[in-house]
Amino acid sequence: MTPDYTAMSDAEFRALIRDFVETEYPDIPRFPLERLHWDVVKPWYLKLSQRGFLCPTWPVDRGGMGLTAAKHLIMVEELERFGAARVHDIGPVMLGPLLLKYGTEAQKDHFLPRILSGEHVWAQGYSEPGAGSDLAAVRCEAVQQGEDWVINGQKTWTTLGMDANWIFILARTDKTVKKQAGISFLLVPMDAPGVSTRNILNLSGEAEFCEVFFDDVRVPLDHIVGEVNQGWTAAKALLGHERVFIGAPRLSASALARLEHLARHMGQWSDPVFRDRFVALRCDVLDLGDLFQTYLDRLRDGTEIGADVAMLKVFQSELYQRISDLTMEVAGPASGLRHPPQGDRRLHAAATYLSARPVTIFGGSTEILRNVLARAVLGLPG
Amino acid sequence: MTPDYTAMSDAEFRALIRDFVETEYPDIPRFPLERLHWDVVKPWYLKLSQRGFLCPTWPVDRGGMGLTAAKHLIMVEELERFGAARVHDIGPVMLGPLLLKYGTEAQKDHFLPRILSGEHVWAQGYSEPGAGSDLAAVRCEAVQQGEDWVINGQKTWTTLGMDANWIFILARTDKTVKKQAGISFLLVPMDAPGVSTRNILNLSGEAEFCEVFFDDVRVPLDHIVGEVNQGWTAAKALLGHERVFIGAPRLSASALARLEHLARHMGQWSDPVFRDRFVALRCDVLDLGDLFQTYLDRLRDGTEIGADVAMLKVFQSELYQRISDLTMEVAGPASGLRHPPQGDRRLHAAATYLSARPVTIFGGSTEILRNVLARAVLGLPG
Amino acid sequence: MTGAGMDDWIDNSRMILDSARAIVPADGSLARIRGLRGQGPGFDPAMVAEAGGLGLYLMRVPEAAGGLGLGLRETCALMRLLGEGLVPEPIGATIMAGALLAEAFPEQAANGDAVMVTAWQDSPGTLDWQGGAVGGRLSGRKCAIPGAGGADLIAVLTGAGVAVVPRDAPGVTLHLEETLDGGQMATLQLDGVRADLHPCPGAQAVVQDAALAHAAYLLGLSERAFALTLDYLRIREQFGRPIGSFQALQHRATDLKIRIELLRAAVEATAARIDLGADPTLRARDTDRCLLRGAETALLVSREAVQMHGAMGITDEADIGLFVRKAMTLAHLFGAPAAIRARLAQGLETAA
Amino acid sequence: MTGAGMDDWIDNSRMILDSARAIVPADGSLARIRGLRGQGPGFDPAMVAEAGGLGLYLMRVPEAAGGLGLGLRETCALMRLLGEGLVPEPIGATIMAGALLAEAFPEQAANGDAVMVTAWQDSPGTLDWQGGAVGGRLSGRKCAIPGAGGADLIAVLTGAGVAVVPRDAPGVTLHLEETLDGGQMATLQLDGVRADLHPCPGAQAVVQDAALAHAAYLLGLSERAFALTLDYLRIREQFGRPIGSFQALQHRATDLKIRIELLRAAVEATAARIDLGADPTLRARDTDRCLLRGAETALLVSREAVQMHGAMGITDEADIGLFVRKAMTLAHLFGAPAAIRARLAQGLETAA
Repeated sequence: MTPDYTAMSDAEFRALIRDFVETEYPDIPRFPLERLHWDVVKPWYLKLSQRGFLCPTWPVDRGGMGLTAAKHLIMVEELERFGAARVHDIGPVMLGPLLLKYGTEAQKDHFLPRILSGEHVWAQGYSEPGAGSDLAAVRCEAVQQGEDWVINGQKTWTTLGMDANWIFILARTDKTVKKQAGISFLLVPMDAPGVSTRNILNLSGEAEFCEVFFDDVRVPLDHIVGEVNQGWTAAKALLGHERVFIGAPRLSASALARLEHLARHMGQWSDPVFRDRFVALRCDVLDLGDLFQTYLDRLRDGTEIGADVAMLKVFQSELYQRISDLTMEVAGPASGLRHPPQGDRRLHAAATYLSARPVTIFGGSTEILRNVLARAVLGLPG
Repeated sequence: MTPDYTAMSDAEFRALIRDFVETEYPDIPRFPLERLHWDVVKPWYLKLSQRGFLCPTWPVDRGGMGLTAAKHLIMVEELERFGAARVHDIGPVMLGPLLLKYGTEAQKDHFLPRILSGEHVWAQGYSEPGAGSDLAAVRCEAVQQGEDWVINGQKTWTTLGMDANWIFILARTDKTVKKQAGISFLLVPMDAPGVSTRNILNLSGEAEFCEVFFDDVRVPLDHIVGEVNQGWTAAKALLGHERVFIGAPRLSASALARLEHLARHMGQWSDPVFRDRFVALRCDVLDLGDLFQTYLDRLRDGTEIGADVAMLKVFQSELYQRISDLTMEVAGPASGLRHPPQGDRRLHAAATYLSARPVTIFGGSTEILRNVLARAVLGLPG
Repeated sequence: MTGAGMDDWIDNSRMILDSARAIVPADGSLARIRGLRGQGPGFDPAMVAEAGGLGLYLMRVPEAAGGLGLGLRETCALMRLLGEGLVPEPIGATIMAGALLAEAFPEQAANGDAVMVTAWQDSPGTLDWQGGAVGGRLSGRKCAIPGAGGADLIAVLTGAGVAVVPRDAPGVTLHLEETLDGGQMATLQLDGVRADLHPCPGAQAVVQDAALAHAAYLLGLSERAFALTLDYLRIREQFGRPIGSFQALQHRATDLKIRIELLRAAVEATAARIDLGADPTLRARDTDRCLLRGAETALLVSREAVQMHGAMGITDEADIGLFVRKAMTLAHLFGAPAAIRARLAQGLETAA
Repeated sequence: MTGAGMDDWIDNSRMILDSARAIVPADGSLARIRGLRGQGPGFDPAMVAEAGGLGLYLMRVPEAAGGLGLGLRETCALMRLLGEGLVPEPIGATIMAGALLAEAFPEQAANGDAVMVTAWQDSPGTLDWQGGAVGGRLSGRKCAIPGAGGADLIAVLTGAGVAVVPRDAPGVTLHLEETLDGGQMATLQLDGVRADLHPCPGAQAVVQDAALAHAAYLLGLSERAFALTLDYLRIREQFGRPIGSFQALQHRATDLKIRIELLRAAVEATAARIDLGADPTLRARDTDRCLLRGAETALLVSREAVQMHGAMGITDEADIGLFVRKAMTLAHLFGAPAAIRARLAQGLETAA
């Protein structure tokens, strides 16, 4: 009974989403800068799911919305405009599309509904100590023993891993071939014997990440996605859209909106010195938007996305940091407060500033992306 | 009959210099940003010489002023305050002190008076194509033949070489030893047979530098300063004070003064956005002044100047460029004019901007100085 | 909205760029540009005629008025190419004149037999153009007119309409100043000049279009300066390695590339939005945004290019210097960055 | 000018720094600091007493009033060391109280038996201190008081003089907010509090001295954060090389070093000028200049340090995070950079 969103006009669809979020958003924080934990965000996840809005890009017959890229963007815009919290979206955004492309029918039938219902909360197990910037260097190992894969090793920087009950990992299944060629993509229940976690507190003192340890963990042979040793291909496929969207201007645009709110609150909105800086940042956000759009157009056209897409992420992440710097200045002495002033998260300069630290480190550090751009795009010698 | 400047109070001495420059400065440009050629600046050179003010650091018995570092600084300040043009000072500032330290009595007796009289105008021949950043790589060669050195090779980036009638050069006199150990310091009259020059126009289209070619040029054996193959030591000795003074804040301070003049002229002096930027630059200049002073103190105390002194030059040169950027902004469309607006050189934004290009390239490029600082001062691995 | 169809613009641009190769040599040679420096107005009237022969001045003249009725996208594509080639002829100014005058566009200007420039700017570094007409005559001052030194005709835009005056008409005085690119910039003094004022309801839009086209020229300039620098970084060696292999320079070059791409994306998207009918508020904001990015990028790229060229970069014989001086001459013509930001800041009130 | 002789300050500083090693461990351990986070006021009263036992609070009390009569150079040297160690105890605030109160400085505060802080700031991010007294009583608000949550006594500076009030005196209300460094920042509300107001002619100078001392603390913080980062750059490997061997990081590290050295030079030179009798205009300007450089440097160095630490840098377990959060807590206490520049811009009128 899913309505035909494709047939709707953009304006109708926008109104639909806006109305939904305004009426259905539960009593949980808006505009949170930190990631909310499962116990907090779950009601919103379930609302989205019940309304059929959890998985905008999945096909309709699998419980998705089957949205075009353009409509998907409208939906994202409306949710962000309202300040809706980001849910645990590794299942909807990463694993789901992966299973749809590489999974068996049995895997799709088993796992997709459990993502939709919230029964399975997924985490991503890619990074390891020593394999962060260089993912292909994974050492976590899976060995076939009888009907099982036996997994040993460690993952780290697993976002919200403490909330998840399932994790997908890249594991080395052949050490005799070159790095990328011996990696498989495995699905692991986190309550399996031998799985343990240790929280990593972030700069704000919050448990945002964890380490995940695998000590003789056994999963059935069919808990693999795609062929044995073909995990790298699957993992890379996931990164296609991701590489574009990680450079989307929305993080900066919302930081800029918070900055305006803060500046008005602090009586600086009409200060010409402030406005001069604000306008410069705003132009950066708008220009980034125009550049971002050229990549969206490429996605839409099916044009291949080259290494140059990293320009988006480099500029967006540094822009977000520059906005956060000015936010701290406008806050003045309140920039050191641990909690939102007057309970208004949009006034919380420190939260913006702290949230701006990881963006140039994760998802490809700015330094490494610049190396890549210099070599692959500018053709400078190595 | 030189007065005892050492006995004067700072204030008396300052008044003396101020009065001199105000009454004696000839009818030539003040505050020139380009280097003036000998035919223009010569009257001022001679005035300084006649008054005994040409060579502040030389001892009194050699026609200098015998100034302390403190008094010398006062003199520099007063001349810059007035906007007196820089004269051809390679003789007074570089060769003179070198001869005083390493020259024979005969050399001192012959050359020093001719510097004072303006009969000899000196140029410096250090850089070569391929030996700019790496001076010790000089290839210009001098071979002893009978009573002469026979010189072959090329120098480049010779400032105002077209005005000079003498040049001192670093020449390779032994190719069998390691780079620094086979270099000698030679004195060459530019009217010697086999010397030729080619002007290099700078970004403003002015002949500021030249290339100097040596084709079987012969000079007598006694036209060497110091021992054979010891030229590197002499050349480095010259760089002691130079390494400090090249980072002096005065270039930036005078650019800032011009910027204020321009901003007043353009009606932007009271614009809060402008003032915010101006104040930031002014603080940079003042802070640089405090850091510079710590090195002056070291010079005065005779404390050795380490590699860290390059911090001054890196910051000062980039600061000068940042001031020049703002100067262009304030000038607006007039930033593209070739000649000073209304004939007032202090309003000439383009001149400041163009003069700010070479400062991060010559005298050790910013990139190379940062390499040196990272290794020698921060102890980072190579 | 112009006559350009929604799908035609790519083909149109390609045709325009192909024909403009008669002006901007495909081999990238800058010998012609170098040779024109300091020669009177700093450009070649024969090349103005060449561009006229190609029909370039009719780009923005509506088809109904006998023009090509092309869009801003095509115009920006052309201006970008002219920027790459540092073309000194006042082609953009003549296209602007065509758009303002439409059916009153003099034949000899349209085909390039006469050199025509547009004078509109009331005061330096602004987009104001309303001044200059008093009681049916032209009186007052118009600023920052490149190419006027070699002009035969001047299209003067005022709040009372647009008029064509011969350069030597009574009451017309041009004050010429030499610019760093080897050309001239003029201030036009009008003292009761008789002229036919044609009403010009689209003048505001034409001025903004000219500003965007100016940003496109700065884009081309920046791109070419960057390309020359990349070439140099790949070839020039220091300490036995190409200097382009040094990471610090690589990272700075990356930064320049990003800024150029932002400018390119902003100019192209703004041109497309205007061709497709952007509202006046957005049109003004986005044009200023492109001007801002253009001014900053052209100066940033060209000065970093000099630095990366090292000592060679500060010599007149290196081509990179041509780009520095052109950037210095043009970057702030429609306002220095602070002035543009101040205009944009005024727009915040309403947007908020 | 204080009793410090022109030559004594180096020896004095050395003695002060030696004795302060009881507070800032020479091995650089931050375990104590880490442990105090989020524990009530975020500092240890026993350490306040320790500092009192060392006589630190008497540094700026004139010798005639029974103090040490030391100069700003010694004070800044101490504050720099405290910054290196991220010491959370309100030692600077108590030194300030001593300078304000001189012979009225309560014995138990001077020796550290009671914790005393100074409340002076009228509104956030300013150097204004004249408010707070109405008709011989204390009424009004004082802002941004670190350490007040653990204070026994509060020295309140007003335009009518300075008064000491017990924290639990009638009419005294402290509004405490948690800060990112694990401490608290207080706003003090005064409602007709009875107190003896001692005249304080040197108050303006003391406030400026406190600002300079604050910049010295930020200097120490920046220096230590940078040193930790250099250590990390030398040890941590990526792609088989220490990351400190990558040129792009080397150049950025160099930039941080230069900025730290500018701050150091500015603080030391300003302290010396003030000790030797700088005039009030210069005193105000140079103090603001140090505050500006201090605020910018502490935030810049600590955030670049995080970036250079990579993923480790954003974990709570890495010590560098302590520096980031302390910098965030303190950098803007006496004004964010824009506010400081606005103060300095006002000074331009007269200087021009």
